[in-house]
Amino acid sequence: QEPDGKLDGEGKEIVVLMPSRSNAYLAQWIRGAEKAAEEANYKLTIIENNFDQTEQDAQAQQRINSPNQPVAYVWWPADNQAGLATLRRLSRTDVPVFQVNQAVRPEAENMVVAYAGVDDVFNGQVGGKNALAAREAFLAQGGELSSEGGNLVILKFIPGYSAGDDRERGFLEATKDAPFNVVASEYAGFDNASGYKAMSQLIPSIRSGGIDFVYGGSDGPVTGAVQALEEVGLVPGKDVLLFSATCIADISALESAKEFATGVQSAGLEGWFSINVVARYFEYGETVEEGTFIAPDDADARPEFNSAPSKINIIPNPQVVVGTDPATAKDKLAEFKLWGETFQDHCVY
Amino acid sequence: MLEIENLSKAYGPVQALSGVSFSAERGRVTALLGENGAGKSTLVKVLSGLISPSSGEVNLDGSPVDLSSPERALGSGIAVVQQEISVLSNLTVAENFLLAHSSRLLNRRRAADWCKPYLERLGLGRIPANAPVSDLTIGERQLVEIARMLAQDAEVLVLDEPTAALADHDIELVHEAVRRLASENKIILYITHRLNELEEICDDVVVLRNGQLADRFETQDASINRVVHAMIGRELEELYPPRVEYSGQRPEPIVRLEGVTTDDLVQPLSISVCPGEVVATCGQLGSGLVEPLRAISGISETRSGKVYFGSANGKARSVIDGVAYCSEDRQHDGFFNNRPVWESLSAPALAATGIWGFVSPQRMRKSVDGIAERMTILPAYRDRQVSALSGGNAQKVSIGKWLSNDPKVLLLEEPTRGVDIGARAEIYALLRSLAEEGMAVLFASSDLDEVLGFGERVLIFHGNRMVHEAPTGELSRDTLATWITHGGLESR
Amino acid sequence: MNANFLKDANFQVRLAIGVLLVLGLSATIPGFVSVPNAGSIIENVGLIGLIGTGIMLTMVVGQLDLAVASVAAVAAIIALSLAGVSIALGIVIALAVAGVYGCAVGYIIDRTGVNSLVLTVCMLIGLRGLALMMTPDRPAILPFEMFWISDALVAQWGPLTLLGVICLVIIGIVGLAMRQTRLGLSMYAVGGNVERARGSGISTRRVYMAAFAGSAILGAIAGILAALRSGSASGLGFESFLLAGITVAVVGGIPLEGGRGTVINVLLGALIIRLISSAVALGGIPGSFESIAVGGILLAMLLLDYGLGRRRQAAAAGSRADPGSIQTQQ
Amino acid sequence: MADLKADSPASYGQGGADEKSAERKWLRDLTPFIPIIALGVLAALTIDGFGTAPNLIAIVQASAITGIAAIGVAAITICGKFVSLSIEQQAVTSAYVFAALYSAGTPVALAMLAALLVSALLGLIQGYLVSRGLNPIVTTLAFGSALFGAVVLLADNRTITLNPNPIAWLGGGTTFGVPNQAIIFLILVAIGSFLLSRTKIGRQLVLTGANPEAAELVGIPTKRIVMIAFIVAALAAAIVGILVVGQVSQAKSDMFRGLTIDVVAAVLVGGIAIQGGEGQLWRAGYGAIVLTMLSNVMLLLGVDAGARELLKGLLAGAVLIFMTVLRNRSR
Ligand SMILES: Nc1ncnc2c1ncn2[C@@H]1O[C@H](COP(=O)(O)OP(=O)(O)OP(=O)(O)O)[C@@H](O)[C@H]1O
Ligand SMILES: Nc1ncnc2c1ncn2[C@@H]1O[C@H](COP(=O)(O)OP(=O)(O)OP(=O)(O)O)[C@@H](O)[C@H]1O
Ligand SMILES: [Mg+2]
Ligand SMILES: [Mg+2]
Repeated sequence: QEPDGKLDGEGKEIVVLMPSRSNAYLAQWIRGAEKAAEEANYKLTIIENNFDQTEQDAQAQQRINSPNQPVAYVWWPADNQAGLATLRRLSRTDVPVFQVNQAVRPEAENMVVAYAGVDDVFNGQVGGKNALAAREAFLAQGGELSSEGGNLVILKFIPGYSAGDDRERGFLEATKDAPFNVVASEYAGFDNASGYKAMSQLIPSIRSGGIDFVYGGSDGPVTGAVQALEEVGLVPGKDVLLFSATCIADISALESAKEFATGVQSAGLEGWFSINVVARYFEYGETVEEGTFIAPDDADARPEFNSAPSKINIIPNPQVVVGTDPATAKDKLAEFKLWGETFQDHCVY
Repeated sequence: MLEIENLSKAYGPVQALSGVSFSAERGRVTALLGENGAGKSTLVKVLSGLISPSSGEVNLDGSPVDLSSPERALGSGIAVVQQEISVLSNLTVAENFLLAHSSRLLNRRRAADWCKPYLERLGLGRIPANAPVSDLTIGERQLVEIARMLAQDAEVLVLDEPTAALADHDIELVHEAVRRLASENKIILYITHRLNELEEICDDVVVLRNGQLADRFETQDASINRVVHAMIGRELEELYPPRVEYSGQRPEPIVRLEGVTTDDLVQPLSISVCPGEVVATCGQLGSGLVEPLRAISGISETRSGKVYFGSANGKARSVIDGVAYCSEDRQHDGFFNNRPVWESLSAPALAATGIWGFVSPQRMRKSVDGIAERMTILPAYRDRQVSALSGGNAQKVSIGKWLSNDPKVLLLEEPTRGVDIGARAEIYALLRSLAEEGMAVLFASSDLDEVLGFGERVLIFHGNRMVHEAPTGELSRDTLATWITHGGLESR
Repeated sequence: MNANFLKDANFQVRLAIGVLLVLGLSATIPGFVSVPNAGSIIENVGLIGLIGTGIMLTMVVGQLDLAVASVAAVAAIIALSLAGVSIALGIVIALAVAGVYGCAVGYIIDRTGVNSLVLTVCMLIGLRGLALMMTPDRPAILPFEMFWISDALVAQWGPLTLLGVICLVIIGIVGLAMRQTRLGLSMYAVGGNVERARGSGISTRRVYMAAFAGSAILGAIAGILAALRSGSASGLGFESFLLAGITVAVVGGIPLEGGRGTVINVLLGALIIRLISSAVALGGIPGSFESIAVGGILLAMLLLDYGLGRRRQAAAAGSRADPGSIQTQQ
Repeated sequence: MADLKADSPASYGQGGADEKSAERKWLRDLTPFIPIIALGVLAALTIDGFGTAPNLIAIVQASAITGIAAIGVAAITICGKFVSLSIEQQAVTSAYVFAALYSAGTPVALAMLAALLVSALLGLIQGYLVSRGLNPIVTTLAFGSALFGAVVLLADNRTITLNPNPIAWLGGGTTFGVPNQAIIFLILVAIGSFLLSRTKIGRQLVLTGANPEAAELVGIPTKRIVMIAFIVAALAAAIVGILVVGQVSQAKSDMFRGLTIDVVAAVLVGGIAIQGGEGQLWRAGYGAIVLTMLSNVMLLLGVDAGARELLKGLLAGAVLIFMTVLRNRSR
């Protein structure tokens, strides 16, 4: 029927193959996705694996073989690289495949109809912008850089996790004109505990050289780092400025201005957006436009998406700078809005 | 001819064998004697390739034999029955035979016919080859093991206390088999603590003491005294301590069973034991002789009937009711092998005081010195691990531990199984003195001499029921033997 | 070792459970009864069956190998990193490495008497590290032009895939070896009681080395096959193998005391577990339900065996009561 | 005759025996310290900033969580039931219970108590099963799997964030510059060691591990003791859960990834005899410190993550084998 902008999947099934929702981010993603599916009247089936590619392969195999096929597969590989062969098999079925959250690898470009979700290099660049802002603020409040460009500690996620490396890459790109002096780049996991552990063990060896900035892949490790710094008497927001690429669940450091800035990568929003892309694909004659589409970061209301999706669809990851003054931090956060929802709505789950 | 040339073996500090040399003739049964820890089993383990000697070598018919591994030993014609039962209880009888078979591939179909004759030779004809060993009694298991050794048709056959766990009629079967082998001109080493077996089957006697060759002679020149002297290096005035004659009648019974039955006791049993009394239960393995003890100690559920302690009644909780129980398998549950001796000795006292509250290790350590003295356990060994002790001393620990919370009733299964004659005398003396202090001693034994020599009263069991009760004074060895084998005097 | 397993109560119960699951799922889940679905179930039964069989080997000798998952990862990475040169060569080398490693573990356990459980935990940690070292930033990948291999593996002939067939054949061979060779029997003997096995003239060293080499190699094969199927192997991969393998063995009814258990048990266990997972995959049931189900069934099986074990003991006690038991038993 | 008999066992050179075994014992007791001494020396020489007080404190601090859980598990190990593989899930559970109750308005003390009770109950259940003869490894593995599923389900996979965080001081604060976590850790080690060696229950725990059958026969309530050991482990896990919530002011389902393995490694490296029946609880905590120190050193040396894991595994294995060999020798 003619595209009327009103999405209706007539209750057809979309199958999502993704890692386990035992991780809070994924759980929130699913809530968003279910919202979108409901709006567009699709039946969403979620097949979780325990962050294990072998398991996911088996599940995909099983689903491919079952007689009643969905209208679309949504592919969130447990391991982007290791998932290739299975992705290839999915693409061989005549069901369209959409990849989400993990950027499509070059080999796989013609295996997926479209990609929707975050762009970790882009996130990294946001982190980079935060970094530059932080350096200005640092100098503005009369801080002394310990070295040309300032001493920086980078906290990555875990070994072998591509998003972490992408964020580092994006960060370095964004700061290559005015580079920082990276004194340590260490794996610090996804949450406060691991971030704390990594930082508190790094400090003794690098402290003498001076620590000006800490960049974390997300707020999780950064919040841990804040605590580690405080324990050795360094004052976050004054002696050291910390910032991250994306928010996740814990915003205490931001509210107290101990973390200088972050970016709003909203799990729920990503989930909603990803399924919305699928729905629009069917609504607008099963076509995708070439090129990359970065969703606008309108503050007050969710933008109208009434056109066919693009080959690559990126969610917004707006910068949030709370600065270094605890007094004003909360208000700065309160002002923030993205698609009509507050910082809290996006970042706390 | 098997020649053993100055064989030595040290376990760390322990010199288990030092320079032992002797030879065993073909067609003769050579008895290997010695008290616990003399080194017999060590010698056997060397012969079976389980452990490698520190020095020395072994020749068979002039040529040296390779004992570097159990298989090699077997390959060079030495078959062994270890002291500990070593048939696998998770396999079937036939599979146990196959283990010893030389071929890499198994022929399960033929296995049954193959092992049948050997089983029959030991009176196990009724046991199907595919029966799981776990269904066999301990005695049957021992016989199966000997049968398996026969199947290996080796030149040298070594049996380490093969009859320790057997009842008389099984022992007879073993003796027949051994004689047969001798007549087939094999070389046989036969280890035992039952001295009466000497004249029954043995031709030569070799005696070890503290890992050295103490004496060597032919059976016909052997007198009990000579043997004992060779074993323990001194005369043994008497094995069993003298009885005390009782004036007047006994005090109140301390334990009474009334119409008690258990899984393994099919007929209601009513007995009582008085303080100061030494009572034996006698019978063949699995005849239910241990059941009264287990019922009193509460190890076996009583299906019906009641157990009375003094005047009170109810199921025994050993500590509270002053009941001490030593099972027949001391290695398994008699003491704490990898802990210092003193901890085993103090364990019951510790347990008796419940689990809440504080204790001082030093004080516990001190508290057991008295017991250790009484059990003649050397100070040097009280802080060693129990595993460093030899059979006799280990048995002393497993009995002695109970003295720490002076019990009123002492229940012992096979108190001297595998314990050498010297240590036995000590244990008897100790038990006697305990009885004189008013402790009631009830022990289960399938060793007739022990029953008659040490017990004052005997309860005879057969086919899981008590068939007779009498003062030992009124029984001859033969009548007792008839009772336990036939469950009656008129032989059927 | 119970030759005639069909008489075995544990086995009957499990068979019943398996059958009930099949019926229940076919009734409730649309598209469950279909040749392709049967195909992928068989394929995955084979895959975790391989791991289960490896773990079974170590359980039979009375030990437990917890390092299979890490071994699988390392082996898979070796094989695929060498794929550029020659995949066959890669596989051979990977298996050789696994074999040597397994022998070493078996040797150490026999020589020092160290507890296998904890030794293999150390190996689990160490080898996982090694796997990460070998794939510093990106996983080892099968060259794109070799993807035909992974397609061939999962191509369906009726209810069978090449992958499934390979696994089942290997499992079958192991099963035969366990039953028909003296080494196999010796494994059961050692598992029954090491001291007695020694006393019966068995070389425990050979047995332990065989068991651990076996589990390492089977784990490696599973890893390599899985890696070929997905075209790459990452340092973090295959972690689910361990839990899967143990679950399969225990659910299949292999007692942890050792001395018992056959590949039949493993396959049965694998089937039960796979049925559950495939229900999850087809029905889109939240993963948390799966972990509850698997944990629950594992506990249920433990309790079942415990109950049956006590029944057997009672029976044994009874049989002790009447000396004639032996004749009456048959 | 008694004396004659008495010196017959002595006749195999006991004097020498005593010296030898004494010196061996000494060596055995020293064994577990070798790695930490070696490490310390190596690090102090090669790395600046290693020897500094802050770094050493940071190490104790970083090992506190693993260490506390490890001394709990050690109770299980010593009573002869190997280890619990459900520590991770137990910690998560109590973290959630505490966080959920508190944010639902329950007073802090009450929420803590509840978390401890729930954990103790879970421990009791596992302990009951194991004391009845179920295999501890598989039982706890299965239980953990089921427990985790249940918790994730109940928590609706949400992160519970506490602000304000009432026990930040507990999880994060310091006293005289020493992190409270570290202090709690050291206190627990001390208490644990004392209980084990100087209370009836402690001694009986050891004996139960040394030989359950014998223990049962002499009247030690082995089943109850096993259950208590599991409860202790569960409580330790609960403490860990609460402390970490205090530290990071949130409860997440994946907050303890990998804790179980670290704990087991700690118990091993500490040199606790895995077959049970050998005392000394502090070894577990000590093992945790060694491992942290190891990774700390390698981190400061810039060794990459993989190599760190590899070395961790090898070290644990080496200590394990060394201990076993010495133990066999000294017998
Ligand atoms: N594995 C071992 N480690 C240390 N010492 C041992 C070991 N096995 C035996 N011994 C010691 O070696 C000596 C000889 O032991 P062996 O078993 O040969 O004595 P035996 O003559 O067989 O005694 P029994 O009549 O009790 O069987 C004993 O002192 C024993 O304590
Ligand atoms: N004291 C005993 N007297 C007679 N028979 C016994 C005795 N102990 C065990 N048995 C026999 O052994 C059978 C199984 O007992 P047990 O539990 O010891 O088996 P198992 O553990 O497989 O064998 P093992 O203990 O030798 O490994 C019993 O049914 C009984 O027939
Ligand atoms: Mg002996
Ligand atoms: Mg047994």
